[in-house]
Amino acid sequence: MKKIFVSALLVLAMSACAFGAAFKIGGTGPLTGGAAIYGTAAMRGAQIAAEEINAMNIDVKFDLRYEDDTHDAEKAVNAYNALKDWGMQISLGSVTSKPAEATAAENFADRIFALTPSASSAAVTEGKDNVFQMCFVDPNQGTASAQYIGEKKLAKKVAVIWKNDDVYSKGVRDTFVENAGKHGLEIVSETAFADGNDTDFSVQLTDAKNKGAELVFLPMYYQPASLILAQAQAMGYAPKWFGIDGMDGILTMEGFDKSLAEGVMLLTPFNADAKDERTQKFVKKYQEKFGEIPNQFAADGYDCVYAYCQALAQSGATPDMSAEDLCGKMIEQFTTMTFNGVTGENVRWAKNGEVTKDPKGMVIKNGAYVGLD
Amino acid sequence: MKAKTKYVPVPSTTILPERDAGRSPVLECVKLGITLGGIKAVEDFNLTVGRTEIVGLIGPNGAGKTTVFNLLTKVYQPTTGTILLNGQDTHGMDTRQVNKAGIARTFQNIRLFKNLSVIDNVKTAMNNEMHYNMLSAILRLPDYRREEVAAHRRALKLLSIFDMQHMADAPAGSLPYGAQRRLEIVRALATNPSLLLLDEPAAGMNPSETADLMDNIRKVHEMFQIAIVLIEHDMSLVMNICEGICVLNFGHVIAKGTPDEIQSNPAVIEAYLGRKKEA
Amino acid sequence: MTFLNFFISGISLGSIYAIIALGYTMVYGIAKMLNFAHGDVIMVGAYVCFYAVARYELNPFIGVVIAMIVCTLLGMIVERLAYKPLRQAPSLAVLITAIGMSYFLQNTALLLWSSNPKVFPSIVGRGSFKLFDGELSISHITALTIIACLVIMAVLTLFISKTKMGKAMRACSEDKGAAQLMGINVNATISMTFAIGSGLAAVAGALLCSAYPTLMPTTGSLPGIKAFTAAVFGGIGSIPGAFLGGLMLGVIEIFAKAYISSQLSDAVVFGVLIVVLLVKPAGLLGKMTQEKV
Amino acid sequence: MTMRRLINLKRAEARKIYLTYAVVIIAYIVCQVMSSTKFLSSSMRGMLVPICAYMVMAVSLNLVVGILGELSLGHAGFMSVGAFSGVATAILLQGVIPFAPVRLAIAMIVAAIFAAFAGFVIGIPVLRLKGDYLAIVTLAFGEIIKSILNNFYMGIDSQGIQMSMLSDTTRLLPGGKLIIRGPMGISGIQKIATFPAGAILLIIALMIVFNLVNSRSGRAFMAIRDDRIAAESIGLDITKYKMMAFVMSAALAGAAGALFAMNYSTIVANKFDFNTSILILVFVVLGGQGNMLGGIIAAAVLTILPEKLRSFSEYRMLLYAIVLIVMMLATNNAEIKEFLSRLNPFRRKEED
Repeated sequence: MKKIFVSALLVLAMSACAFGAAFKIGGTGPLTGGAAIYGTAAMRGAQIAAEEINAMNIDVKFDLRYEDDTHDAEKAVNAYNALKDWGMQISLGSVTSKPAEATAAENFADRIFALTPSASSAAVTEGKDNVFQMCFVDPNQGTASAQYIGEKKLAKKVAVIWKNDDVYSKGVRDTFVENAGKHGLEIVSETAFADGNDTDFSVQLTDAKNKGAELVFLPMYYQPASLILAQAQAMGYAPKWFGIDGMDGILTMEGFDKSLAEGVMLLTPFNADAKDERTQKFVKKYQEKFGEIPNQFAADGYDCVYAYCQALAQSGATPDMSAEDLCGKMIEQFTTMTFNGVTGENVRWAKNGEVTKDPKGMVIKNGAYVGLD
Repeated sequence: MKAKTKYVPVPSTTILPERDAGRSPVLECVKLGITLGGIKAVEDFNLTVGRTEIVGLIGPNGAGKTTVFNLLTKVYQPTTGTILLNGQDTHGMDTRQVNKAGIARTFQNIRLFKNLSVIDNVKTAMNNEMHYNMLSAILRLPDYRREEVAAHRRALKLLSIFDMQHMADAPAGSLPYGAQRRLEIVRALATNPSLLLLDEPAAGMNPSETADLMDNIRKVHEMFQIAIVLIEHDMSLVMNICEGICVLNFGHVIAKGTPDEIQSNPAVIEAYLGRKKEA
Repeated sequence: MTFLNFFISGISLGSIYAIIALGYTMVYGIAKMLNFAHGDVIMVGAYVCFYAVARYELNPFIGVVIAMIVCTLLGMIVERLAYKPLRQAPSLAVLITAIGMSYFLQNTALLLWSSNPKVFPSIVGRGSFKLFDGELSISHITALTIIACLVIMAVLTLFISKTKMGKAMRACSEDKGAAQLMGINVNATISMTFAIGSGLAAVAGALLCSAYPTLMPTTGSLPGIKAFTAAVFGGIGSIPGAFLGGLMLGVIEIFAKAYISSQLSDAVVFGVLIVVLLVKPAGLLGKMTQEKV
Repeated sequence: MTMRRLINLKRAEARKIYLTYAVVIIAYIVCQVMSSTKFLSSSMRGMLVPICAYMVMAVSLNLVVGILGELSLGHAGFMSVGAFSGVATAILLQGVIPFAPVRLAIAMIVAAIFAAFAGFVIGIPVLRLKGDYLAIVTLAFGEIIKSILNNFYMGIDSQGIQMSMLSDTTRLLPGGKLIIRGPMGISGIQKIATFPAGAILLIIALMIVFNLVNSRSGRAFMAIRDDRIAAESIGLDITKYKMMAFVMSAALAGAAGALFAMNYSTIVANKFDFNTSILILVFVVLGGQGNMLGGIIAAAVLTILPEKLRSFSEYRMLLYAIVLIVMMLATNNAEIKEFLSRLNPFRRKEED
């Protein structure tokens, strides 16, 4: 037992200090439990970025550490404190929204700058000057989706299926429903599901079908979405489908019948099939290392570390600075700089920590994303 | 050795010991019956117990003796008949209410609160005579202290009847068998019953323990002046201690009377004693 | 017709609950323990079946058989290592150990198979029977699940009432001590029960994931709890009860979603469970045992 | 003489009670000193309040499981009711009572009252059932509470408190504030829970439970646990005492929930699910049913353990599961116990 412990510590220590002075950057995310897929992806994206940067011939080096928060606010604060004990100087916040809200409050109190890859609820950044997001904030996704569907005249009658015990789903759904009318959409059916009854969607789909919805809006992650698509096909219901960034990843599920997702539209900042060099390099590396195609969480994690790299280099920060000093420098940088990453070009941040980037409208054709427009 | 009790008829077709004749009986069962799983476990059971009478309930195994106790204490609700306890119909009462009305019992398979100490077993049975509330208990208010002290004293006094005060703090489950049986009787007495039901109090005891038990039952009877009904297979104990005996077989009363009458009753000898002698 | 379609969906969901509940109820009936790891054995069965079918391209039914073998062995190992040493311990200790085992299986699966959801290939394809000009459709998998459920129920009932081993199981469920005195090897009987229960779990896993085809390390835990509820609903320990309870739970859940509120459907399901238990304190088909005084 | 005996009630048991208080107080002092001298890591410091909350939960559930002898699988539901009502109270009082400790105390009391009420309402049907059926119904109620709170909205504006179910139809006036937001729970909570407050709550919980156990009510609880039929035969009102234990336990859980919730800036109903109920049950069973000190220690150990296992990164929760199973085997299997005691070179002579 002791031996294992010591060797585990050694491995950690080696990976940590191989490059001498490095910025200690830490994040929490669900690495075990039902939400492990999101945390693991973000962590891996960040790892690849850190490795790439450390291999580059620049002054900024990272010592990255991720801690498990099992998608729970309490454990996230524990994980955050463990990172603090380790000496974290800048933070990647938490991967999922509710834990991120809890750790963001700690970040604010401790003056440790945070840039969360994917915690998208508005409450994460609300009232905190040093917490920033890499992903769209939920309300914006709802608004953007309603606007997109309305402007492109994709449908008039819309159904919404959302996850009733999920902050992310609820946040997007609220603003979507609120703004739907403005863009000439009529919400004819609105149904929900929750953990524990997220297997059978016949009721939700029947409701949408009977009320004549031409388009079904799915503000949720791709795992339940894949079930919805399969069940709709089985009952012969074929409306237009519209998803948000959480839908990304559906094509990479092992064993997924891609024809089910044919014609699904989604607004997502990341597209693993994009032809630009940056994305292709990242996707290739990720696949080599982990044997999977990265999803949007991985891309967000990857971009976060690069954004830090840029900000730290521009501000001339050094690893011997205190977290508080770095925090000041980072606030200055992030509110002024422009960043180009795999999840978007010309990414900018507002003072309140929200990101501005262009969501890409995508449609799935022949098992691959194709840009809408 | 034993003073013979003289029985006298009272107006309601029953007989009672002479000393209880002027007072209403503590228990009157009229046509009591119960069907369990389609079988009439007890049928047409009539019994009257005088204020201070000691009655034996005997009969072969499976005759329905314990079922009668369960009916009296409302573990089972009778399907037919009435039970009058101190003249009050117990119809619709549950076990707890019957106990409040005056019946206390022991069990064939000892049912003590095994993890509680001996004295706590007794004090638990005094629950209904304590009145302090939860708040007094949590804040240890004066009424808590007063009542607890009183209960403690009385519990010790009751235990001393059976010479058990020295084991007050031992867990009840750790007591030897005989002591557990005695503790059950003490616990029953602590509820201030007017009728005490003892279900095979001497089961598993050796002759000298049985003799002690007999003395103790007499002592209790004299001290508390209550009625006792006991189920027992030990005939010497029954014949010695009981003033009236009721014999059950297959759920029916086959004989009632004084020990002498029962001993000479041909139906009883045939159904019970007789068979036992052959065996 | 919508009503009928909902009913069919309910039956479809319910039959999955039923098949999981059979495993719960059998182990409870004989070993008197709530095996909370049962849901996770289902998950393992589904993964084994997934790998056999999707990765190694075996015939789905061979995949199920392999999964059954693996799960049976797993069930016996788990029983031997974690539950058998606690035969004399208080039942709560065993319950907690079962929960520890559930965590263990989930986390092992996470390490072995990663958290990425896998899409399970249906063992009978995705078609459905169309009735009334396609107004009503019953998917093949629903039909198969119900048939499987009925067959398993019939086989189990026969096994328990006719075979020597089955009789030994019943004896153990009535009174372990007396069974031992009658020369029944109680330990072997209980191990056997776990083996059968776990073998059933593999079938349940394959059917669960064929009907609702995403597979993750946590796939088994929530349906497991629902199925446990179903087993209680029908009267825990009763094999027809598990079947009935499962079906009813599924139908109630779908109807609650459709006609009351999709947001509160779980509250409705559990509310109905409470009402049923108040009216029938031992479940629909359970027997109330009177304590001997 | 009798009085002294009473205070020193059953010497062995009294010793145990005083030992429990002593351990708690000493542990508190040590932690407080270490914390204020920065000797304690952030990680440990961050866990002090939740550990206190879990300890109170363990004590509270022990009253039902260990003392009353009924299995409850929905205890987190009461914690949840307490957390939401407590936090909402604290938010409502924000402007009225500026002194945080008083606000916290009031919030915890309100939380206890709400949870006790929930316990009472649930108790009416639940307590008519027995054994595993009672357990499953408590589980069901835990899930129902979660489901309801996930669909509950509450806000305040100049016209008072507004509530709605399913969707936010509170229609707050401008300047109003939505406090409970359905699945998004409560955000922006002021973190006013402190370690001393947690320690005080734990001591109060222990006093309540110990004093209750050593009273007529406590004896009745244990009598019901040991033999229900005998308890009825001596005139105990089973339902009344079960209800009493259940409500008291729910109230303590509610206070613990409020304490817990106010240590984080956000709280959601999903936190208090079946898994949390089970976790608390694990504390109780591992610590020994009816053994308050054991439950308290188990709560601390099992909360700290996963944090200490962080160095094993992805094997962390796997190890946690193994440790849990091994601990259960070690504390409950006679042979393993014997084996372990032989390994121990400092083995004392047979205990009692």
